[in-house]
Amino acid sequence: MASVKLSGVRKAYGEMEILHGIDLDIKKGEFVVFVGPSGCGKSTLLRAIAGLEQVTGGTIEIDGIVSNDIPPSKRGIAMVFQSYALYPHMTVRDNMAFGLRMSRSPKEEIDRRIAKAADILQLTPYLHRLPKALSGGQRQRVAIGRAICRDPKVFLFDEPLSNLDAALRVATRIEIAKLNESMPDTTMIYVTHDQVEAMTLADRIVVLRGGNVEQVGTPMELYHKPANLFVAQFIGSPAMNIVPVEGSVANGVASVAPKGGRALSAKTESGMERLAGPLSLGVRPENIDLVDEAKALFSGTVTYAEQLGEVEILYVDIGAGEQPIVVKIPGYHAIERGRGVHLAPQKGAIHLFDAKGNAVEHQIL
Amino acid sequence: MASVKLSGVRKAYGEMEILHGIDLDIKKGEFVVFVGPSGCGKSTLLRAIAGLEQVTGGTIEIDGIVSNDIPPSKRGIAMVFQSYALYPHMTVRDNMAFGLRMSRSPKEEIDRRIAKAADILQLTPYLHRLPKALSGGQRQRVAIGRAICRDPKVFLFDEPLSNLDAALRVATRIEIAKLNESMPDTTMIYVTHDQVEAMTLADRIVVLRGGNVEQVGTPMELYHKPANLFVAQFIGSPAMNIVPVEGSVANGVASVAPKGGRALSAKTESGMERLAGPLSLGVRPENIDLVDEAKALFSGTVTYAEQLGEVEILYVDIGAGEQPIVVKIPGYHAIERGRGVHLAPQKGAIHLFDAKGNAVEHQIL
Amino acid sequence: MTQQVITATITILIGVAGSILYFVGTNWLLDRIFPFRDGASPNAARNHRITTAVRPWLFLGPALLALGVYLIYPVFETLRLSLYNRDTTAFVGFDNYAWLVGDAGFRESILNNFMWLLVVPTAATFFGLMAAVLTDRIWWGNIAKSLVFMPMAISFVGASVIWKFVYDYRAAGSEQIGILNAFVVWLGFEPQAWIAVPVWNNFFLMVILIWIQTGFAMVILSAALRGIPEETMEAAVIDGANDFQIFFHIMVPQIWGTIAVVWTTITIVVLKVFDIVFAMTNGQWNSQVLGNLMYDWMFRGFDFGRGAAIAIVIMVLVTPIMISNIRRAKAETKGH
Amino acid sequence: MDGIAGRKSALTWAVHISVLLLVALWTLPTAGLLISSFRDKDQLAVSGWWTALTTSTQNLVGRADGAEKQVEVDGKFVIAGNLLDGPGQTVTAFGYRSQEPTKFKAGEIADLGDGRGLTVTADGDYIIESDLRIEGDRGQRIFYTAAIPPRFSLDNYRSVLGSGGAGRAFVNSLTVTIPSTIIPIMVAAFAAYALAWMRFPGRALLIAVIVGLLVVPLQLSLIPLLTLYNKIGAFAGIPAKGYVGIWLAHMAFGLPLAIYLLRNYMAGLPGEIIESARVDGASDFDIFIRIVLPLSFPALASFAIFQFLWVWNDLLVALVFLAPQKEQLVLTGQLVNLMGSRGGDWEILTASAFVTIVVPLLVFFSLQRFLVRGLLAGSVKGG
Amino acid sequence: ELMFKPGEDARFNWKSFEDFKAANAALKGQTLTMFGPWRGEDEKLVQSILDYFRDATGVDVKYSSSENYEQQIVIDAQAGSPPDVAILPQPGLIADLASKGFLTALGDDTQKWLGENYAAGASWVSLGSYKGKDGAAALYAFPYKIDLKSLVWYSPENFKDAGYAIPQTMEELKALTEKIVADGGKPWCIGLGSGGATGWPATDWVEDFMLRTQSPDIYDKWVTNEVKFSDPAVVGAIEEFGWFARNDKFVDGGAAAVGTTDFRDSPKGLFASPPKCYMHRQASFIPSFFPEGTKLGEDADFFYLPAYAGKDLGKPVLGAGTLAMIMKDTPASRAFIEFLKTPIAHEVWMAQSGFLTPLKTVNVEAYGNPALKKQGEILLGATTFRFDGSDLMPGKIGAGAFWTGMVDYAGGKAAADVGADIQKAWDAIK
Ligand SMILES: Nc1ncnc2c1ncn2[C@@H]1O[C@H](COP(=O)(O)OP(=O)(O)OP(=O)(O)O)[C@@H](O)[C@H]1O
Ligand SMILES: Nc1ncnc2c1ncn2[C@@H]1O[C@H](COP(=O)(O)OP(=O)(O)OP(=O)(O)O)[C@@H](O)[C@H]1O
Ligand SMILES: [Mg+2]
Ligand SMILES: [Mg+2]
Repeated sequence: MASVKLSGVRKAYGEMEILHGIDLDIKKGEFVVFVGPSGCGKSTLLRAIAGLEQVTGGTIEIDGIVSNDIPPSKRGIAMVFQSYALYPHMTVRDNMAFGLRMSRSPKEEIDRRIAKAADILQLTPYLHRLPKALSGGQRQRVAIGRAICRDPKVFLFDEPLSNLDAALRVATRIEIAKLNESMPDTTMIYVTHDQVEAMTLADRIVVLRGGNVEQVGTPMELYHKPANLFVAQFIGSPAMNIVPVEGSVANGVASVAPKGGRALSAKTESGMERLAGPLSLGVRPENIDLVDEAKALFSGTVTYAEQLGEVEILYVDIGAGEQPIVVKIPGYHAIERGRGVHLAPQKGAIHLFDAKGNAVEHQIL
Repeated sequence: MASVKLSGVRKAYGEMEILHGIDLDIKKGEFVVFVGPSGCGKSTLLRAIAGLEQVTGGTIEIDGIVSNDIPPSKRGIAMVFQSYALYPHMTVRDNMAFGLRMSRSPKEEIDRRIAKAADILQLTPYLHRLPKALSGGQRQRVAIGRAICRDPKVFLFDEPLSNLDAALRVATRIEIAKLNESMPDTTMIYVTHDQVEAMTLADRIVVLRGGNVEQVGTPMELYHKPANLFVAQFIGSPAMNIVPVEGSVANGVASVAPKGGRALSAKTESGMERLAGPLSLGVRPENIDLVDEAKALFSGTVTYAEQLGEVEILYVDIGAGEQPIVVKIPGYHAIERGRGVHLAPQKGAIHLFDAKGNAVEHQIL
Repeated sequence: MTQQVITATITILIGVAGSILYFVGTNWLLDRIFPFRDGASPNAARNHRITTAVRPWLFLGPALLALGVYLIYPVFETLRLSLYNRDTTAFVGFDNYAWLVGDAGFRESILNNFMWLLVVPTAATFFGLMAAVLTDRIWWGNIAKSLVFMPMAISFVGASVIWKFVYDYRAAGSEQIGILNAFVVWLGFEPQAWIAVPVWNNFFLMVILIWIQTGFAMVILSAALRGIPEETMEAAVIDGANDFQIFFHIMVPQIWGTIAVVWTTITIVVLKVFDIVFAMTNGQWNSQVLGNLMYDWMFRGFDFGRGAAIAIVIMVLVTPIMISNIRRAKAETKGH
Repeated sequence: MDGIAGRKSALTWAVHISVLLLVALWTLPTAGLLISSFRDKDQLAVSGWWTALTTSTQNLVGRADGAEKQVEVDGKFVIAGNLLDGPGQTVTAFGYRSQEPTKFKAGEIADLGDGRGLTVTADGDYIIESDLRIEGDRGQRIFYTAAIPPRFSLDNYRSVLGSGGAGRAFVNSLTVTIPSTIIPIMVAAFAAYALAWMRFPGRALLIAVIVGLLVVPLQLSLIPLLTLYNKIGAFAGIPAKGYVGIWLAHMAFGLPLAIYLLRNYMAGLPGEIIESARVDGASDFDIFIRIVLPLSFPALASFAIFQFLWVWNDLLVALVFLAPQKEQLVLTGQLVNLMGSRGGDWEILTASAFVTIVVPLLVFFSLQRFLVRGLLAGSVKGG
Repeated sequence: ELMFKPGEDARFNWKSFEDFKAANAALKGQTLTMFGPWRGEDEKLVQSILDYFRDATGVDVKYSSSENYEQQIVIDAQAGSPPDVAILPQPGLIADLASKGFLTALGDDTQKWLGENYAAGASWVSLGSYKGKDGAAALYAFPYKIDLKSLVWYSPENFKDAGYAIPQTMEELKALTEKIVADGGKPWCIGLGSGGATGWPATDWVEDFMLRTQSPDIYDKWVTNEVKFSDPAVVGAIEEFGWFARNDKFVDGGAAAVGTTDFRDSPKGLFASPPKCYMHRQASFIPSFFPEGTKLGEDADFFYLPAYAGKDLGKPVLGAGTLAMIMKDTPASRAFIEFLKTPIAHEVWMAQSGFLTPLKTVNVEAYGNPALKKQGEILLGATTFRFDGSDLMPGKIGAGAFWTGMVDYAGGKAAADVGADIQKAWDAIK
């Protein structure tokens, strides 16, 4: 029911500015995920939207109304706090019922909604307990339950699943997704560190860094077309491998080559000169194949290998003082440490970034 | 330096028993990860090992000494609490220094260790801050830093990375792994919900469920040879698909078939009769291929598809009121909802479980 | 004068240092005698058991000793006295209590005391809570707090003069010097001798104690209020609770324990109340209370037996509160 | 909560007004005392303190100079002078008989008989003119009605502060009060910690006993205790009355409340922090000193305020346990002694009330800082 | 620094001082702790007396007082740390201390001396004699510093302005009272308020009327409750008080104000303009509550509360006072009692203010002002002297039930009921 529009939102604690002017336009019904390194200001931004922090600059519009001075309770939001913020003196049931009681919902309605939320979150056996007698994950679920019991225009979730086990997390994630679908008008803003969550839930992802928006886009845009080095490395796990390369343009074709490595030819429509000089080449671990020496762009030895069952992650030292290259190969190969391997990035999956770290659109020839 | 041995450890809160007799033998220097659904007793078990909970039965031996009555401070442990438990009136530095001061470490030593931990955890700019001026992730890092600053015989980590972003999480995970390697005698016990963490860090994984140990084994054992349905479904994300099948034995060969589906032939050495009757067939999403109709074991329509960039997850409804089958296929395919697909599990990756849910060793012929 | 200041400083330092020394010293000693630092030593577990058993008593030691000598011993002494005659020369059994039951003054006091018990703790806690909560939200809150606190800081003699200037009564027609009567006259009513109107005068005396004790309640509750995790209040704000709802549903329940403590403390002050009644009416005009009655028998009547019996009654009245506190402490113990 | 948006609502006004009202009600009586303390002793009993704030019309009695001051002017004997003793006052009416004090308007001439006439002008000048030499050694009484503007004096404070030994009494009071505040806080804090966070048999009972002890009337304990002191004093050959004795007494009398308040507060601290410290290798002693104590500052400070105040304002215990002579006389004792034996010197009381209140208020102000908000913020999650 | 230099002022009996000095030189260096009721201005006065004792003996006298001295003396005595010498105004309290054995008998010599040297010596001896722990009566307390109670204070000029004469009999006093009312004035200011001691001024009224309506013998029996409070004699005395106090027309502020007006405030009405009242019955100490600058004998004066002409009871005088007693028998304490026997110990205080003495050997010229001297003369001229009855009664009555009863009476309760109530209270402590 509500769109959220942030224009130049700033927030400072004392001298220290945490948010440096955030512009963001969230359409009604959209599911937006905030991601970014720890401490980049996600929670602060969420709290600012909720009205829990008075912003020091800019405006927050909810549903087209400038809401800077509208109290949180009038903004039509529900929020899951990163630290849960459960009411310690109330049972789980009462924690969930509180918001509804405040809005004078009829008793049956309250009971119905609590029963439903408890069911989804597998909290039914704990409804009569106090928060202090719950496990970490259970507390977190109560916090989620409290939010979804209400019927807000905007949902704000601050890392709501971080303490849940994988199965429950998937289940809850799906529930949230369903919730989102069943309430097409409800806007959801969601903070997470979990790539999977971000990718699966988001209509759009907002990448924050040090109080600035780095990129906004659909998950696939971010994954396939990261706007800059930071986003490229931040999205995807393990992170994209970055190798410094030297580019030189000749005859309308650029040639980029890692130090002492084979050169790739590339072209771009956004001004060939951007492919000259020191560049960074990025390639995701899952886009690197183990190949014969002949086809290899890099060669090195495996310094460390992780078996995850379905895939294996290799850390390949390519020497020259570079970061090891991480390679993710499907299946179980039991590659031991110390083995020499030859690596080639898949052609379509090569990213190039200029000296400032901004992505350069290109085709590898 | 320390082995940890639990024999029949029980813990009850009032009437309610949370741990039902846990036996576990952790060798010195081992890295053991506890996993299990939220509320299954992981934190409780950790707290019992730390000495924070008086167990109601059984014994806890640390380094061969029955430690039930030894106070936490004398057990030579360090612990990261799920809820951080930072000292709110101390700066980050003092939080980390506290344990060292308690053990009367020299000042330089304290400074050195704090500097190192802060560096690893990227906390250096925050050393002078109070916890309340930190973000969730930063608080969690302080909690970790506090533990690794000390030099305990046993490390206890309760979901230490849940609030960290992917990059930092990987980095910290690697640091913890390194720490583990650099201190081969230090035993680590680690609770996590993150499969990747569990898989990558653990020497052995302990799967808990409702206060009981379900299986103990190396990550690969758990992944490839789950002892029962629960473990099978718990380990791996998305979870293993389970399809009820009917088994019948004839001529020393069992034939198992999903309802109205093609039959597979199987053999086992653990008593063929175990393959008769209702069984469950399990196959991990990543072990299912999209195949032609002829080779398919199941067919159905895609009800939902998630794009994660490197892989795509399909939810395939195979009808007959069963759970949809989840399929994880590498790459980006943009398979739309509603498309009909044919699925076949990879032969070596089929798991069979008897009616009680216990795994049946077998070969698919 | 400087000499005096120096001696004073030294005595102060000795006094304070002495008690610090006790705690540090005994704890050090305990760890010395029963070492268990290195968990390996064979006696470690035993030593630890001993130290955990002993240490609480080290911590409690001075307090228990002081309470024992200064309060418990006198309580037993009082109990003994209550069974003796006026100058403790003959054992009289329960005569003093029997007398109490029949004494009109005692009945009046008990009745008045119950009135006090109903009104004062409730009102003082209520106003204290109001003051604590409301002053937290305004910029001049600290000043307001200090002003509300002031009655506590005024010595009792001062307070009695203050209230003289409030309740003073002059005949109708002459100039009133008590502000209450001045106000009443200004409104066009007859002035009243407030403290001399039976039954009602109790309330006018109660007002004084409420006036004093509100500061106490405010300070203690203010400390408790500030311990409430702010996030819970933020959560409630988001849950759509208005300020009143936050106050009643979120803040009050979280400091309920402290409210109970404040209430209990003031209740006990009321049970003991003596100086207000003593200074304002000395129990005349039917305003007698137990505390003053006891004082009266002890130091006016020199009847230690009866005085002690009244004291025992006062102490017995507190048992319900003790029981509820045992309950609460037990419930807490279950929690952790 | 401070940062929450949109909180400047009508409610804020309601809050301001309620607090104002509360404060007004609570300060009004004290304000009366304060104003009274600057008033003249005789005025206190005859007019309300609030009248001292505005110009008031008062019926006063003055007396003309005696016969010896008369001068002969033009054959008439004249006594002249002024009745008023301050600027800004005006006389509106006067009289010479007590029954008719306002018979004449200012400026009129009153016939005193015997050929004597009296007039008082608005500025207070009076003239008695007589045909004959005026006899008698007392001056004529003159009743007059005057508008008196507010007038305050520091006399009451002068007499309180100027009395000999006030300085020493002040130091004595501090000598009694400071250790009597600090020692019980320490003792109580340790005990409260044990009762809140250590496990031992009989804990709940002990808590209840302490609550019970709150009710023990002080007066009851004085005789047994003083007897004990005397015995110890006689045994050890030291004076039974002294500072140590009173410290201990004040400590013990303050303990039940201190333990009760502190235990309640400490029990509310998040257990995980304490567990965390245990795991960090801290002993109970360390935990108490480094974790619990700093986090209990609000409770410690509030108790300190009260204990300080009680001891500071106490007289009874001081009189019983300290030698009553000047060397150990506390401020309250000093002030009470300033009042006459029959205790009606309200002007002394009013001023001394404000002299004694200063130190407790300072203590309150300085300790109020410790009643901080959000001390526990950021320590644990999960509420 | 001595108040009056020895030998300089002829009014003083310096010889007694020198003699005392000579006899007690051996005490030098000893200390004497002393506890008394005097504070504020009074303390300065008592110190000026003690200076002479110090000067004469070299004893270090430590005097102290407190608001709660009654309570404190009990505590200290019970606990075993009493002062060496205590001076108290309540015979009832002294009796209690004596009966518990806390006091040292002053001996026959002193008893004899009192009988001989105090005017109406026998009554002073009996005032200071109590039953000791052994049950035998002995002299335990030495009367020193007397207050007169039966005084009516007035403003001579107001009387003159209105043309009133000083009444010589109770009948005249009542007539004057009614005349003042007829003239449109209020005759009396009466205030019983006294914080915790509210009611006591009324007991003085009743005692005065007991002495004026009954024989001293009945008074003595009343004080020991041989005559009951409910006795018509007592009830009658109460009602006499009621004649004055319970008539709205007679009292400033009306009868309702009597109970709550503070006794310290009540005399101020005499000096108001116009006067709020013309007469105020109160003891000799009351001038300290007169407005500042009031000159005794000129601005304010007193007359003896007259006796009934119709009753042949002479001129009874009611008084109060303090008594000194030894709580620790030391040479210095003994010497102090001896000191009190010297005229100089009386004269020095007489010469200042607020001190009356029945000691016959003092020079009455030493009285510091005419008013004091006049009081001294009343004291010496009394045909009957009686000590304040409420102070003689047990504390629970004299400082309890009696007060309460009087407050109730002022509030409108019937005299008979009040008497019965007080009697009931008295029965309860027997
Ligand atoms: N104080 C308590 N009283 C009663 N039950 C409790 C108490 N503390 C925990 N429990 C219950 O014990 C069970 C185990 O809790 P524990 O904290 O060990 O779970 P966990 O495995 O750590 O879960 P999570 O992954 O959610 O943190 C939970 O069901 C919880 O509700
Ligand atoms: N009260 C405060 N005073 C000063 N700085 C603060 C305060 N609260 C937060 N910060 C700082 O603001 C920054 C942003 O905090 P925020 O909680 O928004 O981070 P976040 O993105 O949510 O991080 P995380 O993922 O770790 O929760 C952090 O660097 C933090 O240290
Ligand atoms: Mg955050
Ligand atoms: Mg847990």
